Amino acid sequence: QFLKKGVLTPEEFVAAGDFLVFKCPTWSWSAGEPSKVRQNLPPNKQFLITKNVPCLRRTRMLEASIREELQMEEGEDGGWVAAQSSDPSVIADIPDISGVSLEDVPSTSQAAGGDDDEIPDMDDYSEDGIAGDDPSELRPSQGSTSQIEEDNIQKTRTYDLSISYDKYYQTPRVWLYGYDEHGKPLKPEQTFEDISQDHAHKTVTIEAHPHLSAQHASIHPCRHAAVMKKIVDHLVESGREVRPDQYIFLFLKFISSVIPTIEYDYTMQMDG
Amino acid sequence: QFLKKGVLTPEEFVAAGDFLVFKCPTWSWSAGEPSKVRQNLPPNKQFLITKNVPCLRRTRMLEASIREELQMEEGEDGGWVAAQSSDPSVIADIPDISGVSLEDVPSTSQAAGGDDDEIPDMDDYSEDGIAGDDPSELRPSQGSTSQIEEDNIQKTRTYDLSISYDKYYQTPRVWLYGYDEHGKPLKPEQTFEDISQDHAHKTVTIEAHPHLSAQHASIHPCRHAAVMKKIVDHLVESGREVRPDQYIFLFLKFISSVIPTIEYDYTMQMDG
Amino acid sequence: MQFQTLLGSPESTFWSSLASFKLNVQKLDNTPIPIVGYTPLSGRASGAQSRLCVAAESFDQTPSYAAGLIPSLGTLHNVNTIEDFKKTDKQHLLQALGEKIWNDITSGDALSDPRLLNPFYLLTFADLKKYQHYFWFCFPALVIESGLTSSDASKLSSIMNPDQLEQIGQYVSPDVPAFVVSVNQDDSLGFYKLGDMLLIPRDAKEKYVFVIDPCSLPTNAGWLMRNVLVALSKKFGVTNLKVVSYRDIPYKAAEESRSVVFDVTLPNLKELDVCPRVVGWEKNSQGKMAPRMIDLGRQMDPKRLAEDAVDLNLKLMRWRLLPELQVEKVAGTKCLLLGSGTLGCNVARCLMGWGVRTITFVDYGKVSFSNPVRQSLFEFTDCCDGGKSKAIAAAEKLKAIFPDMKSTGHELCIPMPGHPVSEAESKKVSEDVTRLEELIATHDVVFLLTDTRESRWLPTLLSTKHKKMTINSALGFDSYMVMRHGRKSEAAQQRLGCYFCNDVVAPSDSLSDRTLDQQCTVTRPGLSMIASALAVELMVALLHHPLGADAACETPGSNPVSVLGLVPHQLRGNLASATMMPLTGYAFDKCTACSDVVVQEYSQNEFEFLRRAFDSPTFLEDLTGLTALK
Amino acid sequence: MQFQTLLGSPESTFWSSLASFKLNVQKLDNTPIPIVGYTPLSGRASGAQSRLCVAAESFDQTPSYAAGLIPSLGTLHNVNTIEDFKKTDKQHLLQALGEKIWNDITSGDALSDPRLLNPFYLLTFADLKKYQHYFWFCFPALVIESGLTSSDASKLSSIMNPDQLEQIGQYVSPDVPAFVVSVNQDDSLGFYKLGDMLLIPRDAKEKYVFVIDPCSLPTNAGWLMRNVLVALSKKFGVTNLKVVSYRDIPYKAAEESRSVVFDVTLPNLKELDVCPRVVGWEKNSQGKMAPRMIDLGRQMDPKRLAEDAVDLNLKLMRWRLLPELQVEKVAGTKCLLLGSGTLGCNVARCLMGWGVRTITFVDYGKVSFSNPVRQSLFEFTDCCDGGKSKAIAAAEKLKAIFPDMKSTGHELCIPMPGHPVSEAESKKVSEDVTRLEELIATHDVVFLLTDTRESRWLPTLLSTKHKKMTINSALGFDSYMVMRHGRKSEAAQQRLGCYFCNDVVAPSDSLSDRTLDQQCTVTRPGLSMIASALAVELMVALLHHPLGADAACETPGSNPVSVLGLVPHQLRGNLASATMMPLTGYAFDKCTACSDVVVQEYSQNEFEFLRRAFDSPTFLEDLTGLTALK
Ligand SMILES: [Zn+2]
Ligand SMILES: [Zn+2]
Repeated sequence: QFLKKGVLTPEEFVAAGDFLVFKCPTWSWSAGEPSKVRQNLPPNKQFLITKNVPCLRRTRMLEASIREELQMEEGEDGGWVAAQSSDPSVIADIPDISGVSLEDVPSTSQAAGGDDDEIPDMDDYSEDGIAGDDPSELRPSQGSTSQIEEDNIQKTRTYDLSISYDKYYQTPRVWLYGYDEHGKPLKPEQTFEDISQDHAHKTVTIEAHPHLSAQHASIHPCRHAAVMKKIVDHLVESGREVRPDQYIFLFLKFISSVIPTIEYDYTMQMDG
Repeated sequence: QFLKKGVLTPEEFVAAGDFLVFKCPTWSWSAGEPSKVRQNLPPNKQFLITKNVPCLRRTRMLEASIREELQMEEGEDGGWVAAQSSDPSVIADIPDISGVSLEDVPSTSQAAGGDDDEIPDMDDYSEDGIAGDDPSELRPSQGSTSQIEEDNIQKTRTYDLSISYDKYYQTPRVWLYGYDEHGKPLKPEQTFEDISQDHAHKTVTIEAHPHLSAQHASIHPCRHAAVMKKIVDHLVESGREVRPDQYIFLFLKFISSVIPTIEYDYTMQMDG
Repeated sequence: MQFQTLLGSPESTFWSSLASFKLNVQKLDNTPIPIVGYTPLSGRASGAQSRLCVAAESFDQTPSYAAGLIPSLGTLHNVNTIEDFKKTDKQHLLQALGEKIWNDITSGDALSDPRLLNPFYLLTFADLKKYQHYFWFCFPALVIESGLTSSDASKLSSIMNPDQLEQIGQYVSPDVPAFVVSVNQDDSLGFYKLGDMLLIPRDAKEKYVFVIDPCSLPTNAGWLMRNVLVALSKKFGVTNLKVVSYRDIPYKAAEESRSVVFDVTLPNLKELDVCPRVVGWEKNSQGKMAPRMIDLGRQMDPKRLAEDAVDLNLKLMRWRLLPELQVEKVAGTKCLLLGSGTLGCNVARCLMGWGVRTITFVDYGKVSFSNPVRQSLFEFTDCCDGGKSKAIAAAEKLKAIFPDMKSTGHELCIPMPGHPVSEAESKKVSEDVTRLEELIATHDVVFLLTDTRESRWLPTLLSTKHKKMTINSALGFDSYMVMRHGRKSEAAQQRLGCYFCNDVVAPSDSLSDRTLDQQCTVTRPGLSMIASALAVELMVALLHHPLGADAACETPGSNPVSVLGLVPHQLRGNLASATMMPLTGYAFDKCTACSDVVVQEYSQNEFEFLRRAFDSPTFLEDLTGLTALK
Repeated sequence: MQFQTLLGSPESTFWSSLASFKLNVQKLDNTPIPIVGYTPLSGRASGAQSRLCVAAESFDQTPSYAAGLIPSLGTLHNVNTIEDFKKTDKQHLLQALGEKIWNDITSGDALSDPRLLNPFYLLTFADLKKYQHYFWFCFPALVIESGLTSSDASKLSSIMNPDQLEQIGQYVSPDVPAFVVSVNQDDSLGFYKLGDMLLIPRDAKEKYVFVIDPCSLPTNAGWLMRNVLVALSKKFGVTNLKVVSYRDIPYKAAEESRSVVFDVTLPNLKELDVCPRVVGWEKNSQGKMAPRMIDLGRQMDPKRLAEDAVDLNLKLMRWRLLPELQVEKVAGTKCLLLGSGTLGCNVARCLMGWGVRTITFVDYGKVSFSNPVRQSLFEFTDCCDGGKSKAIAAAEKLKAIFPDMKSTGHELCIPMPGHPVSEAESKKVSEDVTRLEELIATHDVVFLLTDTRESRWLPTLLSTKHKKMTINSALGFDSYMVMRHGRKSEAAQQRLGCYFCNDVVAPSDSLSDRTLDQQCTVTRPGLSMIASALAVELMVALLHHPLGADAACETPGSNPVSVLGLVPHQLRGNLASATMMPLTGYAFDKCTACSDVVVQEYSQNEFEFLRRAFDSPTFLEDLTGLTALK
């Protein structure tokens, strides 16, 4: 299945997850909310998660060079997100995607912008009477050696990344939950800033996490299998052996083209 | 309006109603439920009502002879219930009614038939200890002089008839509520037995009474104006004078073709 | 002499007023209250039972009843429980009512106001939840044990001339139900109260006691006369009286009079010191001494009202427009909807519009926040807390729309070719297949409305096996398709194709035919309404075709057999080009879903066969011979 | 020497777990409870702020955090009201926390279990209705008032060789955040608990105090180190120490080490008998001593979630399929629906599917029992107790489907030609006209969906006057019509007709054109869905046409200008014949509804003009010259 179609059984998913956790202990298995347990996976291995993954820059600050990783995926049908139908009796299909410009990023709507307005003035709650000087305290804006690093601190977001198993598509599915430099959850528009503009809004949606009680951004798995198959074909053609338990590593490598600035851990030697 | 189109203003309705009540005191004005008062009519003259109108026979026992009253109404378009459209831009229309046979009367459905099943056995409540002989009591089944009269007693239903004003059609609208010989309300199917088979189900519906809190059978007013116009034209042609306050008398005469066995009071001399 | 009993007759408006009086005014208090009923004169309804009616107006102390309705003073005792109703001491009550009349006679009050001679008492219990109303009328009458006889009746019009009758008609007032009339020497009339009977001049030709009487029997008088006779005998010791049962509606005195005269002989009660025996509790229609009950559920229960209204609406369509319409057949058709998304919701709504009562949903999803704006059976609250099961929420909603619906939802995942089943899942999937097959077998029409192509494979196979009418509807971005599957039958004609008959690959190739996916496919919102409506209308037209699902394909221009018009095989439409086209396709003998070999294979090997199809993408192609064609 | 503060960082899962803990376990009890947070090592995120995070797992007493996340023992004090939050004595609390640490140091416990040196305290108040979470972290630290200095940092890898780093990586355990390492004569390493520091052989080359440190600054150590230094000075009187800020994720020791070493000088605290001054309440992002608040409404409030989901769904359509789609333009279109029957309900649902937010209903009727099965915005309960106003019930239902809708209902009777207005009604009718005109003027698109022909006359006139896009939909028994009215504009092209342009009689002739009447007309249930969908899709296509309502008529085969396809003038379809046909009709200069003379007459004489039209059936025909044509 894996080699032929780029899909994974639940058992293979667990094996590949175990391999990921073994090789990259920043990833761990999670049980998720008890009410949301899926029967086709072990109760304590419902999904994979890695927390506090730094994301230092926005994707629009990223040069095009990073995309060369994707090279292997560009086949005759124009990239992995393009849909195709070999089936003549299907009436309609997802047409090829025309290029969507950066301007197409949805404007932060009133709803989103209105957030801060509702926050009561926290000055009402400030208590200047507490404690006094602290000679040993380094305040956040101090201590950086350069402007660049300070910028990094200012813009460093962190993401919790998780990987669930999508029974329908028989592939892993990636979920993102981001925080800004103050630890405040990112708004969907902000999250989209960390997604490759080729993919933002086309394959990324905000949905309820299957195992947690919050809305996460998710890379829709509808083309995952096709892409994975191409990646595998590419590797096989170049003479390498590919095992199912490496699936998630390959998968994360591919996902890194969608979220190039989120620095999660997936490094391993392909022959490891 | 009356002579030209067969319709009536609310003011004319009140005048015609006053005339009816004056001439036929078995009719009276009613205020109806306070919550349902219509502003276009005086509060104490919301609708006309006559109670306990006897109905001795079912319409199917009635000879066709009674229909001669309707003679005047049969024009080139096949009777007053037949719809027509002189308007070419209206797409669809109510087609002419094909004859509907008696077999078409809806069967008493399970819902209706089930009624009596739910009634608890009233024997549980009987109290034979009360009172004794009554030498002066005539029981219902006694005392009739003939089988025919006994049949009549058995089959005599009574109806409460009321006439409301339909603002939309600008005509009176007739409502019926019937009781069987035991004073029990009639079921809709039973009521339909007292409606001319030419009209039952075609123009009679069961609806909420506009001024009372019960469902009544109602003769739908959608063709009333057209028929009234024909009646008026007929009278005028034969040289009689017609006044708006006679409207309801003429109307009740026409309604008697729909409910021929319900012996409500509408007699008056047309030149009265 | 015998007197016709009264039939206590509550109007239905009485019960609704009683309900609101109970809920808003009386509440738990159950003190008896005065009410005013009426007795209708029989008018032309000769031979009918006399009645005493209570109505909404009865709660008014001075109701204005129309001419011909004689008011009657009564007491309403509405009790709070059926037990109270039962344990009320009726005999004691009756005695008290009788003694009240007796006292009013002896005091003379009743002769001044004869209404006091004819009170009624009404004991009720209203079960407001079940709309059941228990009631028992009492019309107390003082018994004259013996010696009361009368002559045969003569017509009043044979005794009095039209002028006299006219005078009487003008005198009569509904508030004075009994009075005395003298015929003077000059044939003029004198009118007297009962109590003033002795004031009639000695030289009067005749005197008549008039009682306004609802009785219409030619040989008897009505109940109201009884206590009048007792009163006159007790008060004045009379033993012989001419009494008139006055039956004419006053303003109609000009009509032929229906009133009759009796020559009555009665015992002298003047010396009687104690109240006579009292009777008066009404017997029920079986002649038993028991209360009656009236069930107004159909009139007052909103659920019943809704049922009747919905039924009637459909019957109107038949009666007014299409006498051939088989309303009951459509209503009785059991529909299975595979998928409760935009199509499933709209198909269900359209089926309800046609009166279909049995609708079963199958879906595996939960209602998500983006669903309600497009899926017409869901609301915001269905999405909260993780979302309700779509199939179950949809079924519940149908009942909320129309309580009489027989709708159920099954949370069930339809297994698909190309989606291998692991050992662990095997049992569950096998059970799901069994449930699905049972559902298909027990319904009449199967609608394929899922969001993917391959999820339609198994239902197509199963409904082919069970020879069910199958309607299939699918959406693209701005185009739609509605089709009916051909049915295997003995009919000689060429069988129409199924959804998969045009395919040269098995539906297992899940990557290339994922275009109907719920999340990745977006369609113009209007499409689902159009495709759903056409699907249902096609079903209803087929039901009206003598061959049903076996009907041959009809195309525009041909003469429809069904009264509801053409039954094409497929309709394909496109919003952008404003077109809708019928298409016809015949069954393919290598079809991966409906061909004989597939159905036979399934019938023999059942789940084992399915599992191979789920697991292997080429198994079905090999089986049907598609592979060889490639 | 300065230490980087920690940023207290609750994950969003923390708040949802807190909510369920509060609702299901703690309820009104507000005793502080132990929780376990974690401090993530910075890894590659050099320069980022150090954090202390709390998550759903923090409620578990032995959470299994992944590598790189160092557990931290804390106390959660969730109070019941914002007042409790405010009035909590923070200074007193801080002092107590400090003394606890001090006591743990003097007792030696903290040197056996260095986790005791770095507790945290979290004060919270969760407003569960508003999804607002107030919180204030305290990271208590004992202050060394003066004398604490350090050298510049050196890289640990410049001091230790890879083998040694590897050994350290293997020793490090997240449960022991501080320990001591000796470098022996043979360069082998010795590992000691803090409390065993004195056991290090005298001859060791060097000893290092290791603190697992989330700080990634090259020049500073993190907060955790502070109390470690105080403890060692108090316990052992040390005044000079080599401390390692250990920053490497253990299994990644093979990577380039990020750990740094400081040479620290500190005062001897051995003789200090009282607890030093304590600091630790976190400052907010403005540097003020104040709590923070996080509003998770958008993440947790179902209404906000629904908004986002619905928005996204439409944007997906644009992003995936039609980049030219003007989602915001459609969403911002204000639609007025005249009629809330089957057409009105389905049109509203389809508009919602397109994201339209402002929908206004006008209807005069009440919901009756037969409505819900066909009118998709009503349910059984809407019919009870006499029935809700249709317009208002429909508007309410839209909000129940999607709370963000701006929907209103107006119970308003549209006056009609041929329905004379009496003096008594005149004021009311005039007001109704004014309201209707205001509604039309303040909306962008007017849908004519009433059940009669003549009720469309006044809206046609008014929307012609106000140059509104007007969509008209009407049903027969098995046929439907959808059209857009032509709009008066400067554009040179021939104007398209309105609903009345083909008529040669004014709509006043109420007897012959009553065919669309609600009660007397029955239609096949599917029709309304089809006509409603086509009406809305026509509107959306027109909105995407550069000329909008002025667009010329397009017929199949022509090249559509709108990205959503053709914008025909009329579509007429029939279910029985399975056909749908476009038609085109142009404006008639004697039209009784849209001709210039009618619009002008209305503009000048307003209600007086209307009243004449309502009263007299021929007035409009005379006015437009239709009479002369006859
Ligand atoms: Zn087939
Ligand atoms: Zn026009």
